[in-house]
Amino acid sequence: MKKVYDSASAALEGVLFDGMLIASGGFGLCGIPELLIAAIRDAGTKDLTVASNNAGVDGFGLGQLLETRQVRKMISSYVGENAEFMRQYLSGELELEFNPQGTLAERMRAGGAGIPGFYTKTGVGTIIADGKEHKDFNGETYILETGLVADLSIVKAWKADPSGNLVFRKTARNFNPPAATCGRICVAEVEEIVPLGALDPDAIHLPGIYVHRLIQGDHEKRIEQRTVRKREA
Amino acid sequence: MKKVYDSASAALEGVLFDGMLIASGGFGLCGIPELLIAAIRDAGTKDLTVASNNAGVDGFGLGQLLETRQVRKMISSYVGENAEFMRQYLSGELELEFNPQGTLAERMRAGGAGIPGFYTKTGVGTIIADGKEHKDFNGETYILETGLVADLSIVKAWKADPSGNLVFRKTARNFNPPAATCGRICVAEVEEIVPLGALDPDAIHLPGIYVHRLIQGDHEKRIEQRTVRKREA
Amino acid sequence: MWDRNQMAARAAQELQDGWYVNLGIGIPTLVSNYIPEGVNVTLQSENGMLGMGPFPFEGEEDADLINAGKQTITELPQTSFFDSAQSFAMIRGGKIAMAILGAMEVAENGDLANWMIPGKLVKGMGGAMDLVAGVGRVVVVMDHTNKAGESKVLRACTLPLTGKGVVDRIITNLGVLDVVPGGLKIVELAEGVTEDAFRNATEATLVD
Amino acid sequence: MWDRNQMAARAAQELQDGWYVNLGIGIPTLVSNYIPEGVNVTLQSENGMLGMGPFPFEGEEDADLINAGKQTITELPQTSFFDSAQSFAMIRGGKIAMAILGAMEVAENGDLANWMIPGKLVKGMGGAMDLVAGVGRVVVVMDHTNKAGESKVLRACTLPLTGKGVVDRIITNLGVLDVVPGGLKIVELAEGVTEDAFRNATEATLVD
Repeated sequence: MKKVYDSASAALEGVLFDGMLIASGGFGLCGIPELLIAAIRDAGTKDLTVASNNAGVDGFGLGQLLETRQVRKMISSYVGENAEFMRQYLSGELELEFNPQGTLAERMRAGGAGIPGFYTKTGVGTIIADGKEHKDFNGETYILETGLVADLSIVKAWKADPSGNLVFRKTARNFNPPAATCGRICVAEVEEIVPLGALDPDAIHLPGIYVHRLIQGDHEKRIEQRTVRKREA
Repeated sequence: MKKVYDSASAALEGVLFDGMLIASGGFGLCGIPELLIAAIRDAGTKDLTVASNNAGVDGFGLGQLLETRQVRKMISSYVGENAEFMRQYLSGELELEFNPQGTLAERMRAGGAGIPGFYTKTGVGTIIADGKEHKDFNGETYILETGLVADLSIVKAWKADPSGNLVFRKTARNFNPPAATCGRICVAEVEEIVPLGALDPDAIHLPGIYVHRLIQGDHEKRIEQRTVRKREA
Repeated sequence: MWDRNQMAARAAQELQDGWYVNLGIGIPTLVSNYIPEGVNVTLQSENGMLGMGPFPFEGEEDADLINAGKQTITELPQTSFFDSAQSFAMIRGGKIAMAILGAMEVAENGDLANWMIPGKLVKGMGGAMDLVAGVGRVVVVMDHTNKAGESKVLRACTLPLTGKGVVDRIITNLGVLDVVPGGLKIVELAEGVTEDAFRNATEATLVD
Repeated sequence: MWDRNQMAARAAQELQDGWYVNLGIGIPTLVSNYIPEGVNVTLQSENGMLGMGPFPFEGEEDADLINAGKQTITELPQTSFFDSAQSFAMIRGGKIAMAILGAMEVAENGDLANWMIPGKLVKGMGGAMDLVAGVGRVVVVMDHTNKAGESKVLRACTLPLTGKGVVDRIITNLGVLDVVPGGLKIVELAEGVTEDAFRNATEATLVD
């Protein structure tokens, strides 16, 4: 059972189909599976539903799949950085399901953990609660949110070993672990595949059981808001 | 806000009260907060409910609190190693709530994560499901389990920094992170407190936000089942 | 009247030693510049970090190290990183003592609206709904009135809510208000603001 | 008739290359000694480990490195450690392809009882209920009859259940059975066991 593939396209062979649900890791442009997104664009898979905290920016990240109109619906918490997204949404071409950020992360985690539903206080009394079951626990009201199971997860990590164990770097971890767990198939892209045994078994962020296919590649890692301070004289 | 205390007794000062619910980390005798358990024995706090996967062995770990009859009720998945436990239970002196191991771990995680209830397939059709709400998702039946919030969590880690960031070692991690998160107060005991900055921020298993008080001490780390193989000649 | 920095400085007075705090985008971000001497707070960034440091020096930006506003930042000796599910587990679980957030509207019952203008602005709530539902204390920092001079401190919010009855304290350019039974209570007036001016700029019911 | 090791060897034939598998206490633990050449399986230990290695050499035991049976074990190059919530997240989430477990009773509808004898044995279910509810395939390995010679392969379980309709295949000292619509189907007889003897030792309905 070899998990390592030669390219993003090869790693996606046989797992893409029109109308599928894809869960993607990343926060803004940080820790996004940029190689796999580009390969999905090249594959031309259509009518996608994509669960991802953000929708990339114009021309980069998931913005690439919006430009080509491959996305029918986004499940996201924040899409403010993408003008093309806004245009398609306001014109009715694109469907959008807003999930609070923590609810989205927990829905992915729950989907991967065999939990079909959980109660949360997040969104009670807001339009997010409309149509959802309400239930009281200890005198407080909560709403039922459902686990999210995707046909495919695409994630980006820093390092992997050939068994699929993943290590992330700093805040590029973000949605990648929960997204990885919720896919029936999970494909990961990493900056470096290290030999088996090179990762500290106590410091593996995502065990290889969650990762079915793996590629190594160069990443642009674009910075969205470059903010700096001046050195004191 | 100093988190480091001089002794287990000092770290527990003001947080113990009769009838309280304590969540404890550990699996068997592996990764148990042995110093804090001994300090609770010495404090004599009574009528405890203890949520812990196991109940220690006679005379060690939570077995110490059973001997002194400080425990009124255990919430556990497996108590097979403790003869005194069995005696007290069968004679009706001790109450016992069996939770499936994964349900117990998830109840602690949920309690710490502000999730008052979640659905699981575990236990459907068994006595564990008796009296619990049943609900269908996608044609399958699940039962509602509740998040567990403890008055106090006691956990054992390998290393800590003074801000309470914890690192565990091998399978001694087990229930310690979920138990730590579900306590209103969490006290941790570790083998070594290292200087701030000495832990890799990408390799911290439990962020210090969960840990309110901290002690360092010597641990017996008793082995329950010493199994070995012969060296080939 | 307070300017942005004075509002941030006033909000910083809300911080207590040992607290874990989440600061929203905009004025709340400035709060970290005014943390009082001797008060040690740890800043959480909901994209997966505790112990957020200042912006990096030029040339030291790291694409893998950003805050929830997608700005490049730095780490501190006590920093820890974790995933988004864990990040919101601690938010939802009440481990964060306080969130300081911006707002479009606040109502006298503590309702907060800060994420959407129907038909116009559809950026999304990000982590704001989770924060206001989960943290121990919610402090709002915003201008008292909008550009048209209309009060943003209202009897009832007109925009879709971020949370219902979640706000504890409001800090505006005119002063400080607490959400109390029956309405809002004036805690403090900004320098040079009369109570009359404050009341005139406030639509919400003020109680003593 | 198969002995314990032959049952374990037969159970090992169930393993497929690339699978993640959980082995229960007792005979299932022995299965790891018989994994076929060229079949690469990763063993999960539900106390928080993937990639379980063999017992340590004497003197190399580590109190921090045990399996779910509390036995000292070793790690392998691909080993990862995680906490109990994560461990059961992967079990409950269906990431484990197969569990091989012991049993007190199995019924023709796939019901499994292996955790409790009311009034007598109250050790607890440990992770067994989670495993049978969550993993892809459940294989039971047990003696076909109890010490009194009574069948443990029943029309209906008499003991409290571990899971309802969860067993896929049963491997006993007499042979192999599959749970199919209407009852159990004989897959294989152990060496020297006649079909008559097998049927006599089986209370459950056997179908073709």
